[in-house]
Amino acid sequence: MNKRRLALTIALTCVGLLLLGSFTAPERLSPVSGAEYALPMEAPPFGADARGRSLLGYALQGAQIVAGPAFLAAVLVGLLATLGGLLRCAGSERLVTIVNGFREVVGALPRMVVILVVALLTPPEWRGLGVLAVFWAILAAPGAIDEASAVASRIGGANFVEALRAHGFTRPRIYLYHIVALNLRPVIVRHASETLMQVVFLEVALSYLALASDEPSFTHLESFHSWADLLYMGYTSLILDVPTMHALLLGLGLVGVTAVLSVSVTASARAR
Amino acid sequence: MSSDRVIELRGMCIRTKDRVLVRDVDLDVEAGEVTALVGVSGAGKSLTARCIMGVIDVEPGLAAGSLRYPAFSGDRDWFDGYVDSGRRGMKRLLRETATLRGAYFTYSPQGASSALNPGRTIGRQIELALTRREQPVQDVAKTVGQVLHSVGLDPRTAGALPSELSGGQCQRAALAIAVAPLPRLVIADEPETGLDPVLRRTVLELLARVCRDYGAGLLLISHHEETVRRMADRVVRLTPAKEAA
Amino acid sequence: MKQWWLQPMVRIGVALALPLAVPLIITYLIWALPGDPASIICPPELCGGTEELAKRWNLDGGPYQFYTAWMANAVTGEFGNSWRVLQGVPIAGLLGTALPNTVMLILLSLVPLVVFSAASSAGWLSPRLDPLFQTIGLVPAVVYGLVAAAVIQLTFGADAFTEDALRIRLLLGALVLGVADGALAGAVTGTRSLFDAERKQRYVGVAILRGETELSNTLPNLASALAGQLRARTLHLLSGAVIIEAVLQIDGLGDFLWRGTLKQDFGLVLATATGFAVVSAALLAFQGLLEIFVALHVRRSPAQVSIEEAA
Amino acid sequence: MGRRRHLLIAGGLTAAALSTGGSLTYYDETLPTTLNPLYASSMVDFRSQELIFDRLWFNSSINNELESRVVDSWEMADGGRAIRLTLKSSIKWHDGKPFTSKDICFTVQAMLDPGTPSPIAEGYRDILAGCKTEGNSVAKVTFKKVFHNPRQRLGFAVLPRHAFRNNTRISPDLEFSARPIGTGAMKGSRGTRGVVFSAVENPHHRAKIPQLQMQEGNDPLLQVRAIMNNAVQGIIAVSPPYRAEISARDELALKSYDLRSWWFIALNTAKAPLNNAKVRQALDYILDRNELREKSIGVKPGERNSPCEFISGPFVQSSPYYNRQVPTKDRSDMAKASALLTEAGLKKTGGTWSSRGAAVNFRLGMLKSMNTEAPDLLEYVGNQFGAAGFGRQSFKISTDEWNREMLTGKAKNYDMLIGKWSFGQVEDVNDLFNTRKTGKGTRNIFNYSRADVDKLLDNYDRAKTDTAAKDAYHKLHAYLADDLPYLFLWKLDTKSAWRTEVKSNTISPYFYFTEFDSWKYDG
Repeated sequence: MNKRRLALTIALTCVGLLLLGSFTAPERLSPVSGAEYALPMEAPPFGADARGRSLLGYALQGAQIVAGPAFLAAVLVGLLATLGGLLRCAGSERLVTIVNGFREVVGALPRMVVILVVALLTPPEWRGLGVLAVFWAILAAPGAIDEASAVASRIGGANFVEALRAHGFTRPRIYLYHIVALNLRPVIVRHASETLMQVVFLEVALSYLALASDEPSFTHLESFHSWADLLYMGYTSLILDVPTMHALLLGLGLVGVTAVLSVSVTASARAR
Repeated sequence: MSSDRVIELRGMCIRTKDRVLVRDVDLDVEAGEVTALVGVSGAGKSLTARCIMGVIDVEPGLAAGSLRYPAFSGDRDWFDGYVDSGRRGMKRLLRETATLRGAYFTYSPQGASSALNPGRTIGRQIELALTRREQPVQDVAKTVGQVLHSVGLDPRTAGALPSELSGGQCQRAALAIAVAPLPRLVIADEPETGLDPVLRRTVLELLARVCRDYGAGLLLISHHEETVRRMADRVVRLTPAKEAA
Repeated sequence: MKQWWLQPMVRIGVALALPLAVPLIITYLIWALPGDPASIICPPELCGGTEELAKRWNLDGGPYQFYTAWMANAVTGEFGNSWRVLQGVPIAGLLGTALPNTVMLILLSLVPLVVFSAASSAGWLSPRLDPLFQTIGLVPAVVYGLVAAAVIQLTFGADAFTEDALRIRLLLGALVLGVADGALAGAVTGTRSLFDAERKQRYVGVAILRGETELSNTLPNLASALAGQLRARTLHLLSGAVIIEAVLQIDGLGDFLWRGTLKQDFGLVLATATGFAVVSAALLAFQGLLEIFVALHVRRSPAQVSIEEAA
Repeated sequence: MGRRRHLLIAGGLTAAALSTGGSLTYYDETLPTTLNPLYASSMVDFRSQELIFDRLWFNSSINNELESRVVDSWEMADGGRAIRLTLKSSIKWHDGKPFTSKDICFTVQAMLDPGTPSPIAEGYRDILAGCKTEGNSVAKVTFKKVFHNPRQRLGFAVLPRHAFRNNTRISPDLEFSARPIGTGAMKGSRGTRGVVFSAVENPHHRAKIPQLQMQEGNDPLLQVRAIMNNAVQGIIAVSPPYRAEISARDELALKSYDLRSWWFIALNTAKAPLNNAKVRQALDYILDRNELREKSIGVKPGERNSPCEFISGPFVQSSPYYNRQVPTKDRSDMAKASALLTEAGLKKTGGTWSSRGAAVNFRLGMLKSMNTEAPDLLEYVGNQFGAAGFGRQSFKISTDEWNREMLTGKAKNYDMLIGKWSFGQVEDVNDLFNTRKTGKGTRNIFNYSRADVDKLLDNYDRAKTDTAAKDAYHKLHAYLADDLPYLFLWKLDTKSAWRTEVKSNTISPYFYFTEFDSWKYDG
């Protein structure tokens, strides 16, 4: 079993877990008296929190919060990158200049600042990870477009297309197969999967901050629990000797799985 | 210091972990002469040339031999204490001989266009070479101009970057850099490769002439019998070392 | 090497425009959203006296008037007083305390990055350590941050916000910022790959044969690439600083931005966002100027020959 | 773990070493938004201002009598429409300027000025008509109408005229909100991370503690650890889960803090099936308050002087307006409940109640900040209704959203909202139950509207004597306990924790620091 296939399997498993989790997430986590601080072996699979709620519920609800927006952002970045690459091959020099200008301006501000300002300005009824994810994608897009068009120009841009035309390939086949599938794929997939991971991390960071300052999170309903809750629980175990180390491990595990997902997706799309 | 022998290499043996690269190499180079180092490719010509400059970048490296620069340091054996001294020793040797490289003997590479620092103008690179002369140069700009002229380059090329010059111009520039420090010996590593027959001839003649003008010996590394026959005062042949046990 | 000055000039241009552009964009966003600006900035139910606020911010006169008025005040260092986070405290004063703290935090957190990157590119740091850095970087900065904050609170208690405590906060914050979120791993591998690629260039080997050193040849040629990387990393750090300052309760731009966002203190957010714009504008300008310097350095030549003639 | 313990202990020692010199530090829930009494919006704001300002009249925490530190004598005038105040002499503002009747009248005029966008001032606009000075020490305050408790109505903090240059349009972002000038025991100054109070000598105030620092406590458990390390000396609110741990320590004392607040579940009387009184009564029977109290707040069954006592109407039991004839419901009574529901036309099929064929499903909301006082109350309430056969979804609501949506009567899509009301000096519940349309009922969550209720509230408004007022509210209590726009839960005391080195620290209901002069600290 070669590396790429292995990576692909891992990637698909992670994606599957994420989606499965988001679909099977319980609507509410009910306290179970007697199961307080239960360890994984006492309350399988992950143990319970201070009120006896199963940590599995946290994990699933967290997955539901991030899954949609993260994939949305990833797809968005992927599409924009593809577009960039194709336009480059279509021989649009102007695009490159536009993208460069766009990149300079957008890339000049720290992303978190932009995100917070957006969060401030979005009306409460629209507020949610979705909006932030889209903006994050927009912030991540210029880099992706830039790299995609660089790849496109490396393979010869417009000339490449002409050459293949001479071989009698149809334009759609050239653009979709030869350019996107064969050459742009690695770049597009890498950027998409990185964005996916970043959006998950963004959610965790924002929710965690909200928890720390006992304020409502921008990213999800108050009745829902983010993976940040697990990390927060874990933090109390680190510093205040509360027996919730297992929550921290689970939280870090989930973050790790996300990272693995991103890495393996990238690896599986690497050019032969 | 009165001797006009520039290099005296005796019984040098260089090896990697698993095989011997060159063995029992003897090489004498006299000032003002053209010495040719010939041999089939893989015989270790370039390696030997690098070794006499104190650059041994193979492991464990020096296995035997002695190296003297009579015109510079009389009877001192520069390999003394470095035989079988491993990677560390080779590094120390590199540092110790740094002052000689680019001063006592200089190097004129093949395929000069890729061998010149793309981030420095030709003038600047020559200027740096000039700093390694024994007597400090008074009017740098003027001298740079002269050096360029001596290799048949327009002084205006001083402001140009390697990327802005043709292959032939680069080759001349490289030569200029090599002779600028007024060395006792110029080591030219297959200067003719990658040049068409006409240009090859000019470059080689230029090389010989300039070295003569600057009173420097020339160690010519080549596998072109014809070139060697025409130019060399003395020929040293390298044969590939047989596998060591 | 045609028009070598174009790119740096673009950078410097953007740098100059940025502090003007950011508030402009925010302003137009406010007017783009449905509902009247005053009640978007601060819903009447939350602030009280929205109409008072509308007057105070010249919101009645439309975006252009608002923007110009705000800019005119900002130039004179007048940002008004905080409305909801620290009611009645002059925002200018807050920026005065925040900017140095943030800059200090970033500079401190650059130290480990620069040191480790240098070490790795000099070959003193084995690539086998990379996985270690990556694992460290996997833990979100917030986790490290909150642990550090708790230690400080428990240790200093009443004096948790004295100068000494602040210094410790900055140090811990810098440390966290430096290692977490893959900052360190990225920096180390990034710089190393740059240097390795350059070392493989033939001219380096030849330079050694000329008795020159490796670094003196490679460094000038890598300078602009390194500056680009440095800027990217610093922006990444600035972004992370928002989180770290909030968690570690460091009075920095990021923290005020966060609190302003939570409490919808628009004045504070506008000011701090602009503050960030200024910082990253400075970075851009630095990169641009460095590129110009490098280009001129590259063109240095003893013989008086002008670039145009040669090019 | 061992090593970390060492770290904590070491931390404690350093902190002890650092925080000496009679300076006292305490953690409050959050940082105050403002120190300007007109813009106080949270209990944190009120508490901090109590140290800096003198309210014209306040209830003594010892005998609950109305007292004033600044008024020397008073007399009613104009047949009860006005009150003439003679101020104590030689009282000074924190900046040394003399305190005069002009300041009283300035405060009144500032509150009456529509250019002062303050919710609190708005409240006073329905009460006060104006103010005239009669010399430096006498002010005559006139009311809109005759009140049965005129002095109670004058519970506002007095503002310094000179600090506002006599401009009565007081806006919240004036620097006064951060560096106020008062006549209170302590001068307060707002930093980015807390408030520093320092004692100011005055004839009417003699604080024994030279300096007091307020900081934000962050995580509740972290606060507890900090006070155990003597890193701080006080915590305003100790979250229930950690109270046992505190009371087990000799060097710490748990102190009851009566917020004058009672908890409720507001029912959406406009929405079926809750528009049916029988259904509401049924829910009242389903609710097992004892279980809720035990599980969420951790009150053991039969625990004496528990911080949480049940109520049957919109007043705390200690209030004169509380109607003791109306019994509280402590335990659930499912039989009664299902009987009432069947009467109301609901059907129970397969364990779930349905009305007109559709299963009954409740949307529950709770003010997020209450979760620290009563962890997961929302869940437990939901579970009780769930067990009784109702579907439910639960949501926690941020303070901002609560103020924006719930208090303004926009929360039409909720069925139940768990919240609490706190009362300062005047227990006036009119704006909770008055019909909104009339311009009153400004905090009527689900726009509950009953002609009889409005009439009773009006009676209270018109009451010229305490007895008349009591009578009106007793009737109101009885009516609401039957019609149930709210399911009334309990009065819940907050528990503060202080180091035992802090002595004679009387905690006044609601305002907390009213008796700060008597506090001592030998640390």
